Order: sequence, then structure tokens, then C-alpha cells
Amino acid sequence: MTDQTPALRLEGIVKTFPGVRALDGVSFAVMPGEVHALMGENGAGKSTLMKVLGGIHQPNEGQIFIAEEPTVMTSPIEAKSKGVVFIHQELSLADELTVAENIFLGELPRKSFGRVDWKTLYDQTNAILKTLNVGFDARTRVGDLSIANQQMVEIARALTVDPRAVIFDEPTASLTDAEKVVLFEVIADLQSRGVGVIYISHRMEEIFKITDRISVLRDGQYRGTLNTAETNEEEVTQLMIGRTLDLSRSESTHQMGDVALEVRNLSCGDLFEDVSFTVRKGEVVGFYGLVGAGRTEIAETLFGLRDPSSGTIMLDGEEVRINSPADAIKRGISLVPEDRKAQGLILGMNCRDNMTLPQVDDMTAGPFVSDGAEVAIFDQYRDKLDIRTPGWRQLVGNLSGGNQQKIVIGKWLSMHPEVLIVDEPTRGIDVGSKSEIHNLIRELAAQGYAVIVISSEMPEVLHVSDRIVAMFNGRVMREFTAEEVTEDSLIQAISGLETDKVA
Amino acid sequence: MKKETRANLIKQGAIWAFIVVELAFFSIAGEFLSVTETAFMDFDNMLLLLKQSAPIGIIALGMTIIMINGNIDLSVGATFALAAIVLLDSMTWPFMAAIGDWAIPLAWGFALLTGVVLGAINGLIVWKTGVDAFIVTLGSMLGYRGLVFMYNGEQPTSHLNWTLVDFAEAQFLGLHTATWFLLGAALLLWLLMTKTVHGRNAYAIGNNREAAVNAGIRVGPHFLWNFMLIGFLAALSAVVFYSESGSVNPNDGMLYELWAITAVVLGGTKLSGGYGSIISTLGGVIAIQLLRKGLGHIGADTETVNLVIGLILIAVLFLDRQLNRKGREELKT
Amino acid sequence: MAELTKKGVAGFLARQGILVAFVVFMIVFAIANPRFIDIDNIFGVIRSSAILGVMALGVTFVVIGGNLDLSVGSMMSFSTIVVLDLHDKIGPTLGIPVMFAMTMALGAFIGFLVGYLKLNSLIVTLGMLSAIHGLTLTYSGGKNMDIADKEGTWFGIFGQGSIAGVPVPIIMFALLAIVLSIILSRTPFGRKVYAVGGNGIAATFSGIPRARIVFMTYLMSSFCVATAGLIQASRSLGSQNTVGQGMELEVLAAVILGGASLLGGAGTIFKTVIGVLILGFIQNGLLLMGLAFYAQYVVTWIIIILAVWLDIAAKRGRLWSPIA
Amino acid sequence: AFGEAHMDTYTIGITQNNVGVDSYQTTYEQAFIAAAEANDNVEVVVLDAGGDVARQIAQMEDLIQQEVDAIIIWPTNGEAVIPAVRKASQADIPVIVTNSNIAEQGFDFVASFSGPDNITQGSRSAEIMCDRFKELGIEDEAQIVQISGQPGYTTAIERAKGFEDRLPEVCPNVTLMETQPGDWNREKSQQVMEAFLVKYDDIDGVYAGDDNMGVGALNAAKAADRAEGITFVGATNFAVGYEAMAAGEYWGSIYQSPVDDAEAALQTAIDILNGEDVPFLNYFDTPKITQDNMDEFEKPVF
Ligand SMILES: Nc1ncnc2c1ncn2[C@@H]1O[C@H](COP(=O)(O)OP(=O)(O)OP(=O)(O)O)[C@@H](O)[C@H]1O
Ligand SMILES: Nc1ncnc2c1ncn2[C@@H]1O[C@H](COP(=O)(O)OP(=O)(O)OP(=O)(O)O)[C@@H](O)[C@H]1O
Ligand SMILES: [Mg+2]
Ligand SMILES: [Mg+2]
Repeated sequence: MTDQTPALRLEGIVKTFPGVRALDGVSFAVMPGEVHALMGENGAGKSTLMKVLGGIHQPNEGQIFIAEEPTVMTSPIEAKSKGVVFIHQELSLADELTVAENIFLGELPRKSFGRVDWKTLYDQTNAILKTLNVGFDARTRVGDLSIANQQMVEIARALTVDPRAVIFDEPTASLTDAEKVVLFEVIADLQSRGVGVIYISHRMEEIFKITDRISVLRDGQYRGTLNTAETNEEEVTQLMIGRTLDLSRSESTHQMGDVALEVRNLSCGDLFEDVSFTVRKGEVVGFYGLVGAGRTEIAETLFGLRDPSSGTIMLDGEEVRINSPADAIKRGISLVPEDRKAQGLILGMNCRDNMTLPQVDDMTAGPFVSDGAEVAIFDQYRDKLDIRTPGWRQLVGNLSGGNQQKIVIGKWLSMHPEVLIVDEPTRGIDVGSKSEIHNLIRELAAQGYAVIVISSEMPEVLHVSDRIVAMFNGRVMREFTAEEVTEDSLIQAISGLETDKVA
Repeated sequence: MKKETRANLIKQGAIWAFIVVELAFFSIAGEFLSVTETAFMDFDNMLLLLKQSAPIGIIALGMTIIMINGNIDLSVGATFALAAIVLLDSMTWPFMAAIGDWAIPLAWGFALLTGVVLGAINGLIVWKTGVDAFIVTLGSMLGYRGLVFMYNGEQPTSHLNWTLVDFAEAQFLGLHTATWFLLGAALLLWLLMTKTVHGRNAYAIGNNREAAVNAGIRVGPHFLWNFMLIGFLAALSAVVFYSESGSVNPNDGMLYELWAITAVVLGGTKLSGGYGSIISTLGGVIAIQLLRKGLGHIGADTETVNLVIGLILIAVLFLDRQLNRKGREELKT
Repeated sequence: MAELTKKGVAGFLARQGILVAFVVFMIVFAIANPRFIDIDNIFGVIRSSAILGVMALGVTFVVIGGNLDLSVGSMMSFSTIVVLDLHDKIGPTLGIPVMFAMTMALGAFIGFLVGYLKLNSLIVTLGMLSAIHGLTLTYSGGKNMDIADKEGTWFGIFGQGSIAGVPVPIIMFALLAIVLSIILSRTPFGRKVYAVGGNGIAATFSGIPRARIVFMTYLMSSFCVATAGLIQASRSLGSQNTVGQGMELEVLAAVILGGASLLGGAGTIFKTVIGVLILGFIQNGLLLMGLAFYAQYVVTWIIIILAVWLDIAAKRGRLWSPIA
Repeated sequence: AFGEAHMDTYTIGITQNNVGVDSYQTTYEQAFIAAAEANDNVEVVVLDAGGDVARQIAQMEDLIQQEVDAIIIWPTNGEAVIPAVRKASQADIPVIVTNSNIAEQGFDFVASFSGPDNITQGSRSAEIMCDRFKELGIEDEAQIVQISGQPGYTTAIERAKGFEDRLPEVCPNVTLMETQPGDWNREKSQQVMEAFLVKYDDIDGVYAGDDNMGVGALNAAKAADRAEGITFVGATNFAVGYEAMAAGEYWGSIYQSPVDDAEAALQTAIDILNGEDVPFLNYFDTPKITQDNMDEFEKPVF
């Protein structure tokens, strides 16, 4: 591999934003036919580096080489024309258009008079979708797809051209296992065609499964490259965060209290039906299921965002009606939503204001908002969650994806809820912070909080939960205790294969 | 798929349903309230309706595209007036007067060119400065109006050419000249928006501009083309209308932008961009004209007309929303 | 964003591009005609801008909350006509609060439609522009409304009086600006307005009653409109039905010139005030230069574009737009 | 009974310029409707073009389509409506132009014009102004400003023209320093006048295109304590103008009644339908009114 010319190479890249030196002289090369992992903590500069490569940002210093030709990437168009395909971390799709139009966005096949060649478009798209083995077709409106399927549409874009290099920026953050398998096949195929693949992810098991080499960034600096075959998780983590992690689960030593939340026969249209479960104080209940299983909708109903069509919700043994999020908050329920960009954050607002938003009414001295109280909260959770930002005045939109997620978590933790619901809490979060968040969830339970964790990552659910509710198609299939659960039985339950539903 | 198609039909059908309601209401109310004998639903009256929809209609078609792009153009009224001035004034220029009726197509050409140039100015500013189209065109709404006044002081610009008037008043296959232009423009633009790459890109840009940029669509030039197109259409509207009337006041076309936008939104196009349809805009235009005509027919006075038009606009919006509700389990945001 | 972190002169310029533009215009006009900076003229301009300005303050809330208000012009006509009518019928002491109540009822109606029913604000307020005009015409029977006894009433103080040499409209404008600025920047309510305008869904997910906040912004806007109507009525003690007509776009221009984003979530009262003053002084300055009104149109166009352009260019750190 | 009554009933359609815009037009509309109601033999269809020429042409077409017996039009643009008027005359519907006339090219298609003579009104205002200056003995040095009506409107243009043409004939040494539009709007006019007052130290007279604007200018001058030395002359005597005259603050205007205007138009239409002979240019008189002779006139109702 070393004697080949690299598919692309970056040398001494420096990129600064006001107040942030996001990249500090990064050099790095990808060989043809190689899957090269790029790792680093949240905010280490991975996405920024890729945006430089993809022509979205201009570097302050440094040089890009494509097949050893010095190149200036002035725009995404140019990057594309030079064979660099970029699958973004944040979805970059037009909701109102069809899958086909999105996949071929910017390069729709043409006939005379600038007409779209629909036949070619749909045929080519369907061919691509077939290789991806997805359950929707070329004419589906993208807005009607689940987030996971939208991610698959993004991935399909890599297959439309004959690229020299493809960048995947956290493609699996919202994919299920089945879809991941398909993605890995796609990557293997690209690899066999001699394409250089850059793969960004915080998931170690994936990295070790599919990549050839791993380059690590830390605080915008290049920390070195390891051969995947010759290294292990500890070494990579050490390089990323400067220490090793203790990933073992702290066994619950605390006593579980009374039932904090009880849900009986709750239904909401055809979103979910006849759902019953309880959560005790001090307990972490994990909700596991395939995308579309209806877990998010249950959370939204508990948080007053949807009206249930039947069933009851009881808090501390008392039946309640929750009409709005304000209601839910008053009753001590918090929800860390699934989609941080759309539901969790106000991107044009600064970090502090975002974090204190639900409790701004209480952050007052007289009729006015008290800066001091707000900053105190922000500082506390910035330290607790290790949020990387130049200061509370930074607009949330300028934070890295993972740090944005931490702001959302901090926002709801600072509310000291009795029932905390977290929906995909570690999507896009680096290993270090992820284990911190897991510890935090355990810690909260130990303090007597009732916690619901919705996650599509089996290791996560297994790791944090005292009990696991398996859902399929809007129904609860089975409940497991931490002791009895096995991966196999869980997979069976969520794929609807198991029929002995718990009463 | 079936379900979606039906949902889509309902979504786009609201405006047509409203038109039917209007027709029924004014026909019945007209029987009691109108002082004249003729029926409201008279065929000739419906033909007139189409013709009278043309001036704002042609502009609204262009506005649909601009709004699908996620932009807006507030300067179309002024562009309309300036193109009209060029149309009428150019026919009095000595060399034009010398070539007889050949002056007519030439004058049309000048007027349309004016529209394209004014649109291009807006488009270039939006593209190159990155200032929001709302502000750019709010500015040029004033600026172009200033040019209108500069051209001929406060005087109207007039040139009555009876050949031209006869052409504009003509009816072919029953439809007036203006109607032909309206329907022709609608057809072409419908093809543009549904069948061509440019049209599909327009939706993509309005829907998610960043995604479009990332996908390599050249958003700036795209905007420029569309602003030139709406400039052209505003001028076309002026050409069609002033060929018949032969005189333009410097105030003409004021508030047209607001009416055009109203028609577009009534037709269901999203103000935020990315969604909309040419055909539904046509429905929006007809609905407004029908309302005006109908209120006149039943003898409503000025204050009532103002009151009713305003409230109806809101009512249609309300209805449209009710029709598009997903049901009780919808997320309450 | 750049302006938040840059320090020193450059940072200040980037933050306050509009203010700088304002100062530059003032200097240019002052050189062109020294009478421009005559204290009487300055007071005169601010006084006549006060009506536009007071409305712009309210609309700033609406715009930051992510909506538009095109009905303020015709609503102002309504308040003016109503208060003049009530002045003679039930006297000013009672008439003023009744007029405020009536105007704010209209604001509440709009707020209900946009906030609770979530109807598109552009169309709702466009519809209300027309509907309120009809209402005004019905109310007045289309006639001019004039106070019968112009000499014997104290009602003129809001528009014509002055305290310690400062005209009352200016004092009212300034007071309202200060109070509203504090509400917007320092209170939980203000924060919620920014949140709702910045991302309504995320605001809802944070437990903020979005509908109520939007409703409140319209209520505040109508309060400001009523105040503007009061100043207007008091200023001339009589009025036409069309007095505020067309002002909605001017108001919006001022708000946007001040840098409020049409998408919501950004803007400040201070900048709106600057926007108002820029419009007022441009008009006055050009008038003093003796330019024909249509030349004023063209110059205003150029100035608006330049001011906004330079403002955003300073923010993004480059003159030309990065869009391809 | 319905059918029989109909035989001698005329249906007359009117399309007005812009009713909501000022009280003159509103009063006109009300007077017109009142006059029609008082007459058992006419039914009227009253439409308002809202100042938009396209809407007015559409209304003409609608009236033709509805087969009314006669059409009265208050043109939004004296030339643009000519083809529409031609269409009416081709459909054998007599057209009566009211308030401001259409251009000469259209005279062939029009039965009659009924209304004031705006050019004469402008000249008369110039005469009022000049006479006053002569009284004050400043006819050789007086400096005046003009606030004209909404740019582009025939009435505004004609009044300004009449004034500007006549003034140098009667008072050749009076200088008209500047003209700015006040858009028929009291408030706008007040702003314009404020700027004039800053700009010019010496203003002896203000001519405003109507009394609404004249009073706006007066308000500005009063606020600046300079009203005393200024002669205000307007046109279309509104109630505000009349009151200001009575208060001795406003000098003169042109008396023009919308009621006369409306009644004259309706009568002209009826006369034509009855086959009577009517003069083609049916001006009604609009006399000068000043502080000196205002007792002879009733206070305007609008
Ligand atoms: N447009 C911007 N303006 C200011 N700062 C920015 C901007 N974009 C990125 N940054 C900063 O640059 C740093 C690197 O961000 P980047 O998005 O590259 O991180 P990342 O490694 O992709 O993290 P994650 O794993 O969370 O996605 C962060 O500190 C971020 O706040
Ligand atoms: N293939 C699909 N086609 C159309 N709509 C889908 C599809 N998959 C999911 N959806 C819908 O999209 C919405 C959001 O999907 P999402 O992936 O968030 O599922 P979800 O219901 O939140 O499931 P969970 O949280 O259990 O993964 C849901 O309303 C879901 O019903
Ligand atoms: Mg990233
Ligand atoms: Mg989910």
C-alpha cells in the first residue's frame, strides 16, 4: 500500500474560525482501495477537515493533493468534479423531492430542452436502491422517510458517480444494524473498485470491523495513524483523549424506589397500541426496537406533544393528563429529543441561552433574567459533560455535532427531572463522552431518578438498562430484566418473531 | 402511494373547491341581490373572468417560481409599470413611427427586454451581495418606481394604437388575447417546473438551500435566471394589458406584488419555499378575481368589499389548514 | 459568528454596521446642507419619525418571533379615526383607553389566528390590512374625522406638546423604545420570543407555549400601533381614513434595515430605532437637497441595499456573497 | 308587477376611481346612491376601481356584460380607459364621464362629460393667491411653495398645470420655489411642509392641491410658529379647510361639492337615456372661496 500514490493527501491544513483554531496543521493521506478511519473527540475537527476537502471551507494554510496533483477546492461542485464525494454528518436533503431527485441532486439526467430524463433517473435510482436493499422506491418523497432511510438516501449518492474518494461523516449515527450491514457492503464494494474511503465514526466496533488504518485528531491536531490490524481500542482511545476508559458498568448498588411512572394500555392512533410499562425511581428502563417501532412517539406522548387516543398515564400513583410540554416539565418529566437540530436546539442562539431555555422563568432576579444564575448553570454542565466551546456566547450552530448533543442533554439534566426520557442520547457522541453519559445516566438513577433510555444501539441499551422493553411495530413485545436478557432473545423480540407477549 | 396521491389532491384541491363555492354563492346571491338581469355564471362572464385574471395572473405565475425558490419579488408592480412605459413610449420614437405597424412587435420586444433587465438587476444583487431577496426587492420596488416617475415626470405615458387595441381585444376560439397569454404562460411554466432540470432544481433550492449548494447546484445563477423570468413575465403582463389600454399612469401596478403573492399562497405554495404548483396559482388568481367580480355583481359597497376580501383570504387559509391536518395524533408543535 | 468574538474597532464596526452607516449618512447630508443638523430639524425629523418608529418597535417583536405584520398601517388609520371620533363622543380621558382596547382587540384577533391557529402571518396580516381598512371606512362612513373644538382640548399634547423643549412624541418614542428594549433583552418573555422565532419546534420541545408567545407579540404590536395612532390623531387633531396607508412596508423596511432577520430569531430594538432614524433622515435630507420625490425613491433604494449589504458583509467578513 | 316596473326603470352602472381614498369620493358615492334612491326610475350598480386601472377596465367589461343602460365612469386614467369606453359605445351603451375627463381621442365614444374643470380650478387658485399678495403688497417679492396631489393622477396634474400656467400671468414676480407631492394626504403634506420650513426662511404662500393637504401644511407651519406670515390656498374646500378659514388661519380655496358632482353625473345620464340634448362638456361651477366671501357658502359636509 505504501508504495502507491495516495488517492488524496492533505498537508499542513490550518483552519480557524473566530475564536477557534479548528484545524492546526493536519496532514493525512488516503490510499486507493483503503478504508481510512478518522477518529477524534467531539469537536476535534473531523468534520471541518472533511469540509475543507469537500470545498465547503477554504483552509487558511495548507495544501490538498489529488493523486499528488496540488489542487484548490473552491466549491462543492469542484470537489465533486474532481471525484470527491461527501456524505454529510447532518442530513443534506430536500424533503419535498423524491428519493431519485435527491440522489441525483445537481446532476439530474437531461434530455433535449433541459428536460429531466425521468426514465433514466428512476431506472438508475432503483438499480442503486436495489444494491442497498432498502424498502422504498425511487419515487418516494424523502420527507416521508424515516431518518434512517434518509441517511440511506445520502449514502446512495456515493454510488451515482465513479468517485476517487468518498467521505462518510458518521453515516451510522442513525442506522439500524441491518442497514449498517448494507452500508458496509457498499463500502467494501467501493474499496474493491479502488476508491479511497474516509470513514468517520465514534463506534469502535465498526472501526475495527471495516477500516484498514485509523488516523486520530485531537484538538485540531494530527495525532498519528495506526494500522487497524495492529492496534486495539485502548490504544486508539488513549490517542484520542489522552487516557484510557473504564467501560465496565457500575453495578447498581442502590435500592429501587416506588413506581414513578406507570403507563397502562396507552394507544395513539396507529402509531402505537396498548402499551403498558412501569418505571421505578432509581431504575433505568431501556426501550429497544427497530426504527419506526414507535418508541419516539411514546416519549412524545408522555411529554405532552401528542394526545393519546386511549389509556392512562400515572405519575407517583396518580393519574395525570399531560397536555403540553410545559405541563410535562411542571410534573417533572424531561425529554431529550431524537433530532437535536430540529427539536433540541435553537441554532442561532448562544450555548447558555439554549441550555437554560426551559427554566428561563426561574432564572430571574426580579422581573429580569439573571445572567449570573444562567452562567452558573451553564458552567456546571459544561464541566460535567465536557462541552467544548470557546465560551457561552458561541452560537450553538457553530459547535460540533457531538457538543451540540451535549448541550441538549445538559439542558434537560439541569432541570433535575423526576422522570428523564432520553431518545438516542449518544447519537454522534465520542467514546469518551459516551461513557460519561452512560455513567451519568446510571448516576442519575442512583440518585433516585426514573430514567427511560430509547436507543437503537444494542450495546448501549444492554449497558445502561436495568430493564429492557422490546418493541415491534407499535407494540410492546416483551420485557427483559438486565439479568435475563441476551442479544439473541432481544433481536428476536424486536423483529416480531417472538409472540409470547408479556401481559 | 395511493394515499399520498389522494392527500396531494386534497392539498391542491382546496383552492378549486373554494372556486366552486364562490361560483355557487354568487350565482344564488346574485339572483336576489343583483340589480341586473344577467346570470353570474353566464359563459361570457366566465370568459371575461379569465381575461381579467390575466394582468395579475401572469405576474403570479412568475411569483410562484420565485417563491418556490424561497425568494420573493416585491418589485414586480414597478417593473410592470416601467415595461408599460417603454412599450407605449417606444412606439412614439421617430424611427419606430416610421416603420408603421412593424413598430408593434419591436415595442413589445423593448418592453420585454426592460422587464428582463430589471429582473436581472434584482437577481444580480441577490446573487452577488447575498442580501435577502425580500430586502433587495423591497428596495427596488421604490427604486424602479422612481425610474417610472423619472421617465415621464408625473404625466401618464400614452400611445393609443388601434391596431394594437384590436389585436388585444380580439377573441380566438372564444378566448380573449389576454387569456391566451395567461394560459400559454401557465402551460409553459408548468412544463418548466415539472419537466425540466431547472424546475426541479428550483424546488430543491427552495427546499434546502444548503443541500442544493452541497450538491453542486449553482444557486446564484439559478436565482438570476428566475428573477429574469419574473421580470419578463411582469413585462409580458404589461404588454398584454397596455396593448389594450394604451396609457400608463406612473402609479400603475402598485400593490400588484401583494395581490400576486396572495394568489400564490392561496394556491398553496409555501412561503418558505420548496413546495408549490403553477396550476394551483392559476386557481388562486381566479379565486381572487372571482371574489372581486362576485362582490361587484351582488352590489357590495367599498367598505364591505375590503372587509370581505380580507376575511375571505384568512378563511381560505384556515380551510386549507383544516383539510391538510393529519388527524388527532399529530405532533402538537 | 464573527461579530461575537472580534474585539476592538473592527469588531465594533462589524457589530454595528448599521450605526456606522447612519453616522456616515448624517455627515454627508450635513455637508450638503448645514440646516440638516439644525436642532429644530433634527427634532422635527425624529418627531415625524416617531409615529413610524413606535410601530416599528412593535413589529420588531413580531418579526423576531418569526412572523410578519403588514396590517399595522391600516390598523393605525383605525386607531386614529376611532380616537378622534371618541374624543368628541365620550371625551379623551375615556376615549383613549377605549381606543387602545379596540385596537388591541384587533391585535388579539391576529395573534389568535397566527399564534393559536398557526395560519400564515403574511397572508393573515395582508387580509387584515384590507379588512381593517374596510372597518375604518365603515366606522367613519368614509368621512374625514376632525375634533370639533381644536382650541379647547388638551388632547394635542401627545402630538404637539413638549416637555423641557423636547417634543412629547419623541419622549414617548424614546420611553417605549427603552421599555421594550428591556423587555426584549432582559426578561424571560423576550428570551422566549427569540426562541420561538429561532426554532419554533425546538421552543415547543422546551416547554415554551409558542402560541401564547406569538399571540403576545401581536398584542404588543397592536399596543404600539394604538400609541402611534394616538400621536397621529393628537398631532393634527383630525385625520383622513388613509392616514397610515402604505406605512406597513416602510415599517418593515425600518425593522429589516435595523438587521432583524425575516426568518425570525434575530434583531434588537436599538437597531430598529437606528433603522427608523435612517429612513427618516434620508427622506428629510433628500428633501432638503431639493431632489424630486422620485429621485428620493431611487436614492432610498440604493441606500437601503448598501446599508444592508455592508452590514452583512461585515458580519461574514467578505464583501461578496459566497453563494456560487 | 316586477316586469312592468322594469320597463321604465333604467339600470345605470358607475365605476368610481378610488372611494376609500378621501372623503370627497366617499361623499360622492353616498350622494350618488342617495340621488338614485330618490328616483324611482333608476337602479344603480356602484363599483369602485380602488385606483387600479386594470380593475376599472374589468368593471367596465362587467357592466357591459350585465347590459346596463348607461355607464358613468370616473376614470383612473383619462387615456387608458378609452378602449373600454369604446367597447361600451360599440355595445350601444352611452358612457358619461364624471369628475375628470378622458382624453380627446375618446370623445367620440362618450355621450357627455359632467364635472369640474380642474385646469380652471388651478388658475383660480393662482388668482386667489395673487390677489391676496396684492392686498398685502408683496406681489413683487413673494416666494411660494406648492404641495401637489398624488403623482400621476389627472386631477393633480391638471390643477398643478392650471396654477403654474396662470400664476406668471397675474403675478409675474412671484417665485414658485419648489413643488413636492403630498399624495392627497394630510400627514404626508405636513412632513413635506416641515422640510420646506427648515429649508426656506421666507415662505409667503403655499398652494396645496386640496384642502386636506393645505391644512397639513398649515399644521406644520403652526407647529413652527410661522403660520402668521403665510397665505394658504387650497382647492376642493373640505370641512377642515372651511373651519381653518373661519379661524382666520387659512386664506382661500375652491368650492367644489361632491354632492353637486354626483347629482350632476346621474342627471346627465338620465337626461341622455331620456333622449334629451345635453352639452358635451357639462362643467358645473366651482367658485372661489376665501375668508372674505365664505359666508356665502355652506360648510362642506365632508
Ligand atoms: N462555522 C463554524 N464557526 C465557528 N466554529 C466552528 C464552525 N464549524 C466548526 N467550528 C468549531 O470547530 C471545531 C471542530 O468542529 P468539527 O465539527 O470539525 O468537529 P468534529 O470533529 O466533526 O466533532 P463531532 O464528532 O462532534 O462531529 C469545534 O470546536 C467547532 O465548534
Ligand atoms: N419506511 C418508512 N416510510 C415512511 N414512513 C416511515 C418509515 N419508517 C418510519 N416512518 C415514519 O417516520 C416517522 C419517524 O421515524 P423514526 O425513525 O423516528 O421512527 P420512530 O417511530 O421514532 O421509531 P423509533 O423511535 O422506535 O425508532 C415515524 O412516524 C414513522 O412512522
Ligand atoms: Mg462532525
Ligand atoms: Mg425514534
